[in-house]
Amino acid sequence: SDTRVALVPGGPHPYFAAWADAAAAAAADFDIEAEYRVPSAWELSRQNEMIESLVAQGFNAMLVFPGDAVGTNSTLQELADFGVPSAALAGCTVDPSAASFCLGTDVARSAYLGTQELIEALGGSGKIAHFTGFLVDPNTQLRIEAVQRAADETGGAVEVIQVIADIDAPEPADEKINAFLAARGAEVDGIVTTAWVPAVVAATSLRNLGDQRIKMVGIDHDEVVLQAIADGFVHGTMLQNPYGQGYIGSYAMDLIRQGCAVKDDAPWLETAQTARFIDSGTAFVDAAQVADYQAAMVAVTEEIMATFKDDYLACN
Amino acid sequence: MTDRLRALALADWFGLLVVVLVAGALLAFLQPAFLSTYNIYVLLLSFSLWVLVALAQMVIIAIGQMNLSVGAIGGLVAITFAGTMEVWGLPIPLAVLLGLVLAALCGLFNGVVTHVSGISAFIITLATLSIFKGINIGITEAQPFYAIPDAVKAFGAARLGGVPYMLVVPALAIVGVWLLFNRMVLGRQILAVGANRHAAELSGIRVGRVVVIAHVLSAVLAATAGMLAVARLQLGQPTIGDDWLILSFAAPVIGGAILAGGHVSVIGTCLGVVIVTLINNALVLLGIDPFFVQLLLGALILAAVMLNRWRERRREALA
Amino acid sequence: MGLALLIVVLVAIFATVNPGFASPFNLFSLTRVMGIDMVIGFSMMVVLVTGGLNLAVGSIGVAAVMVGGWAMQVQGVPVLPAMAMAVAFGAFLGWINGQLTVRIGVHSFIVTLATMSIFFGAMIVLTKAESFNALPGAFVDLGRLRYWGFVSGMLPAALIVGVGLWLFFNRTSLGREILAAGANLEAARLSGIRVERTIVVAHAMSGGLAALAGLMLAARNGAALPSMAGHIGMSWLLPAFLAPVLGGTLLTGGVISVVGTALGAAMVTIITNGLLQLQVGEFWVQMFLGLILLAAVLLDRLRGVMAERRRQVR
Amino acid sequence: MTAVLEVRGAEKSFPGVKALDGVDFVLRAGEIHALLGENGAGKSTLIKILTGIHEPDRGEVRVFGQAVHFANARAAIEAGISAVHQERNLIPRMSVAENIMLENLPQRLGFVDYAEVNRQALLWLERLGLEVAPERAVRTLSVAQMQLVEIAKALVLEAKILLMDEPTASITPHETDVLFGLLRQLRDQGAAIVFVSHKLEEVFALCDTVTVLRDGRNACHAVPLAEIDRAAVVKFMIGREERVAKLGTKPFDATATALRLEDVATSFGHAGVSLELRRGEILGLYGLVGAGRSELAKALLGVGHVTGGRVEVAGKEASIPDVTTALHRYRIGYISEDRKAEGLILIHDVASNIGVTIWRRLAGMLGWLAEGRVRRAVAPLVDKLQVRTPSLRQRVGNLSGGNQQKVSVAKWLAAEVDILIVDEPTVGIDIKTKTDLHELIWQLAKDGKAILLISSDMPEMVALADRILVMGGFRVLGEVLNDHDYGRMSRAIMAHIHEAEAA
Ligand SMILES: Nc1ncnc2c1ncn2[C@@H]1O[C@H](COP(=O)(O)OP(=O)(O)OP(=O)(O)O)[C@@H](O)[C@H]1O
Ligand SMILES: Nc1ncnc2c1ncn2[C@@H]1O[C@H](COP(=O)(O)OP(=O)(O)OP(=O)(O)O)[C@@H](O)[C@H]1O
Ligand SMILES: [Mg+2]
Ligand SMILES: [Mg+2]
Repeated sequence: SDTRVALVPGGPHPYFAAWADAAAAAAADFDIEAEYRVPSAWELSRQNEMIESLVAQGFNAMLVFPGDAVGTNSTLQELADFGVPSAALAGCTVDPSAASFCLGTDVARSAYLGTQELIEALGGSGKIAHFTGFLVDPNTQLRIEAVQRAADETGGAVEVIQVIADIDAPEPADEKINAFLAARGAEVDGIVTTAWVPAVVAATSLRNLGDQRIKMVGIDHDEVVLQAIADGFVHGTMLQNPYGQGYIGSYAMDLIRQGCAVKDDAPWLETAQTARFIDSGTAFVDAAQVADYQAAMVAVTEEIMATFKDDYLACN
Repeated sequence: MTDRLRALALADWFGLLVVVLVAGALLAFLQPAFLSTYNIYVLLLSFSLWVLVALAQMVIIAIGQMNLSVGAIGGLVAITFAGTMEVWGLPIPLAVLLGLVLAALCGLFNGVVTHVSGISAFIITLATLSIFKGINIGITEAQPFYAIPDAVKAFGAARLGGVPYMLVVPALAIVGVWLLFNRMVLGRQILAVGANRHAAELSGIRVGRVVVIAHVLSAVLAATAGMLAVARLQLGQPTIGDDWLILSFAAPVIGGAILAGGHVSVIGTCLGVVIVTLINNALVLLGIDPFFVQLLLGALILAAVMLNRWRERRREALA
Repeated sequence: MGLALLIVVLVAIFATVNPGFASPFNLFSLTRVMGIDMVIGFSMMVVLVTGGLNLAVGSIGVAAVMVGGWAMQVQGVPVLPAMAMAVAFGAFLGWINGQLTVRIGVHSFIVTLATMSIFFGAMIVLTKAESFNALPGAFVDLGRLRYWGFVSGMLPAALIVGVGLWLFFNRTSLGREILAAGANLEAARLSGIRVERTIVVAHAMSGGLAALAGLMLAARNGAALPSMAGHIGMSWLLPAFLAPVLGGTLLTGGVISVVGTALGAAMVTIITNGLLQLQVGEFWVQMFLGLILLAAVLLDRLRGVMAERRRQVR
Repeated sequence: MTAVLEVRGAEKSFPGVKALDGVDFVLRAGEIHALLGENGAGKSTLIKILTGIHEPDRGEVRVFGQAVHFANARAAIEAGISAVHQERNLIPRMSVAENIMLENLPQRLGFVDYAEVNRQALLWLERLGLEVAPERAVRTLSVAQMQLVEIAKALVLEAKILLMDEPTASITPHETDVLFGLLRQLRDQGAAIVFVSHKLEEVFALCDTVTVLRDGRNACHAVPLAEIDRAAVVKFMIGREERVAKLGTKPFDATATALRLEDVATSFGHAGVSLELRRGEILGLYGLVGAGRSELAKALLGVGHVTGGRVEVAGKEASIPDVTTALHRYRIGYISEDRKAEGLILIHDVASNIGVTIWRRLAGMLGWLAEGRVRRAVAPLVDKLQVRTPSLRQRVGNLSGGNQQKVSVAKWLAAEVDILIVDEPTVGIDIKTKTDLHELIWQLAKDGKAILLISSDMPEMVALADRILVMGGFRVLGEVLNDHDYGRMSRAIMAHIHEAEAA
């Protein structure tokens, strides 16, 4: 088919590496062109420029990790005006949006579930800390709220004693997380991290301290975090499914290009951001499953693929 | 003895020292954990890294230029250091050497292009920032190198009470740079070039050579910081260095360096780093709501600068 | 002007190598980014002439836009007055920078380093980092404004601002005084110029222009976003410095080139855009960007040197 | 005697100017060779060629018989040439000693040996009679003191060839005498010295040979000074006879006080300064280096502040917080002695430099400043002072030293103030223009302006001033009523100074 879909992350980041593989696989499996294109820096305007230039190059479908959950909408709207369908991938845009759907992780739910796992590991009570990313990222708000909500639901048994944000770069993250451990390491019982870098840095710090008392729930699949889970320094991590997102997303865009319409009455999930959410799968992985964590995700991907077309699209 | 004290009180970094002491005392009072061995260790760790970054910039400020590529060089060397050990299995000393050589080449490039073209280093290093960072991203595809040898990791985590082993490196650098600017001909020439390039030229100073050497030195210091960051983070992160720029200027300028060149203070720069580190530490230690962190950070920097300035004025009035 | 020549050459190359480059869609998005980057460049330029700099451009831009967004969306202020409010607020923040610089008597680098955090931090506290995404259609349409099918309304807007600035610095006493004070503070002071006032005015102008750039970006994004300029407004610093410095504005102050700044911004946007269209390996774009930029400034310099030679050998 | 330095057919062009056009020059061991010419004649350009700053477009330079092409200043130093340049070239934050020794800092074990630096520098400071501590930062010195440091810096190299471009421009006769003694001593030891100056008395007192440039060409070439007289030299320089300033008589109203200081103390350390300046009067302020004259002027203008006593302008008590007020409210102007740092904006053009004081006045609605109006206001002054510039758009930094000085004077003429403080107005100005300038200042006074003349140029003082106040150590030492007799006046002035020294 003549579908040329581009997969555009927010910027260079290890999380999205699986998109490249997914794009290659989708290109082969569905006989389309699918390319993974990375903006040179993690900035909304760079991403916008990238997307615009991709359209000028003839790409006719776009899968975008929104550089800003609100700000990306105007670009997607322009794509739509120009006849280029798009969808939000990995993270969602805030409604109203021109994105056909959002296939990704419900960030709030993931943070909420992760915190619940942590609370369970703590035996239902204790003091926890939350390390997360840039405050200006709307997702960060959702995560802070979700963690707080999970804690509140214990009726005071669990208390979030500190939130540290804006630590998406490794050096400041190291500085602040260790300062936290210095000040309140004895007091805190659990740590939940909801961004990639803080998870990695916190895992390393706990390992350096040799601390297995503090329970930590991380996010994503960085080797450092996985290894720390295997070695007992980290309790578990909230996985996302980047490969599945890229693969299913490309498949869906091809179908839409070929005339399928997105159904209004599909089994959409509703999140804080959008009413057209498809969960690409979130899974909690602890020491027991860490060895073959990918199996869990492959299963989810296959499950979504099996019914995707019938569930979400109306093709003629 | 009183003479010594007087001289100390007249030193241009004395105000900063007062700021540091006051801030330290206040913090210790507000949060006893501030003086815990582990927190001291954490502070010294941050100091170790940031002071190298700041010195790397300070050397270039001294010649009246700016080096926007300190972070990019640090990052590139960091991933080279980690990558050559992981991919080629290079022994640690060789990898360190390779990193330093690479940095020297980057600095050489900055210096030579700046000097030969006569274009301001600001533009050249802005372009090379993009080049070095681009090579970094191109090689790593934004993926970290994980296989860091245990010896490096151990070095990054080892400590003697509150003192990290890592501190040795910046300590040597501080002494070296201090000697350079206060006791060595090359350092004095760097300052002369920074203060008045034309006059320096007329005094027979080889301006080109001095500029190039300063850039090489800056790059090597940045590289050292990059490799320490690898040891510290136990991971060859491609994003190492992304956040250095602002601090690299802030610390020397807080420390009394003149951006136009010709005057820098090594001790002042160190104190500048300490002040910023203390503020960051305080914001975590006192459990500040993340929404207020940025606001307070700025306000505290401003307060520190004003306090220092106020003391300077008093001194000027007295002198 | 060497930059103009370089731009023509670059455009010619890009247009031949990739036909997509000259498509109306691409030209529209290109001119839009160009216009915004020009105004960002201007906002830094007006402080650079005083020999200072303004690290807080991004923070001011975002803070002012959030005020404008709040006025439009929450208070229902009509579009134009709301925009004026935003610009005035930006100018006010700039005025604070200027006053602090003059009063404390340190380099504006340090002052704006602190205020970039303060302004941004205050904005985050007040907005809780929430965007305003239901702005009036009239405002959002400004971002879609299009002339002759391919020129974004942002470009003419930026050019008008440029003409205004040119007139200000070349044809008004205050503008000339700012330049004089920027070149040699003591000499200007002894010539009876109120040098402190020139610094404050320059900073206030910078703030106002940053706010304007912010409004343009907000119109383009269709929303007022706290993340518009990145963490503490840092993603604006690159275009802010790049355009004026490439265009020949001296970091040491006293020399300004409005045309140069506009051309500098144009060149960088064109290089970026053109490069994205060439199929370089996905992770290597940034390196090539640096290389082309370096080549461009070296070429420009070479041309300048040659021209100088020719002028002397008469 | 052998020629140690020889220049043949040197040419050098700058955009819009041909600074040197086939100049020949020869310098022999054991002579002091005067290089003279009007402002912009090309003297400094020649010196810059000999010190590796400029490369000649054409022509040959031989040093000790060898053809040389200096690529940079270092090459010239290595070839045995040392120079005092017309513009100050010191590192402000470094100490006096380090500045002097910068070419060749003594080292021990790879580190700078500061004890040795200070020791060697002190030697030369003493020989020059400059009493400042070698550790003192250069930026705290006065202009004249800096000039002496600059001279020490050149002497310390003990080069065989010494080029001095207006070394005496901003020092007083006292220091000049000391310097001349030293130079003669060096000459007698075999050094070859080039001496550039606009003060012909000095040239005749010191030099053996003279070469005069006019419009970048030789007006004369290596003529022994013994063979020609002052009139002939002047004729070589300006192409005609010297004209004596016609100052005539200048009656003034002794009751119209323009400026009165009563027991004034300042933040710079002045104490008990009283003076009265009347409209139409030229009041001279004389003093040795560092007497505090310039700083008194700055305190009055609001750069420093008056901490005690009473300042009256036009009979009313005045408090002047800043220069803007001084200029616009009290109509006081100040021509700075330090044109590079305080007088001019070197990177701006002639028109903006002169126009800066009147932009406000010329501006129309909304501060609109029409270029034509500025040009029309500025151009007559450029003509009047004969500023030699290719156009009003030339960068002031590209003008010759003397022409820069004229621009710095012109801007205050433009301002049309009532009280004008002129600080060393004729530093580096050639004799022709100096005469013109003297007439101009005289005329200004005659037209009713009050002029406070600060000058270390005793002949100038005696020629222009109505009364001369002698200052020293930030105080007024005494007053001399000028009868325009040079001998008597200089003795009277020096008597006040010695009296104070004795006390
Ligand atoms: N860098 C330059 N660029 C352009 N023109 C220059 C430059 N340097 C000197 N000139 C011009 O060359 C001519 C000779 O200047 P030079 O400085 O040699 O004069 P001078 O004889 O030393 O005069 P003065 O007595 O005023 O110092 C002048 O017209 C001057 O304007
Ligand atoms: N007692 C002193 N202590 C320190 N500095 C002094 C002292 N006396 C003079 N000076 C120096 O002299 C300067 C004051 O000289 P000012 O320029 O006002 O003198 P002047 O009479 O104009 O002499 P000059 O011919 O040197 O310009 C000060 O800046 C300072 O550097
Ligand atoms: Mg000269
Ligand atoms: Mg003086």
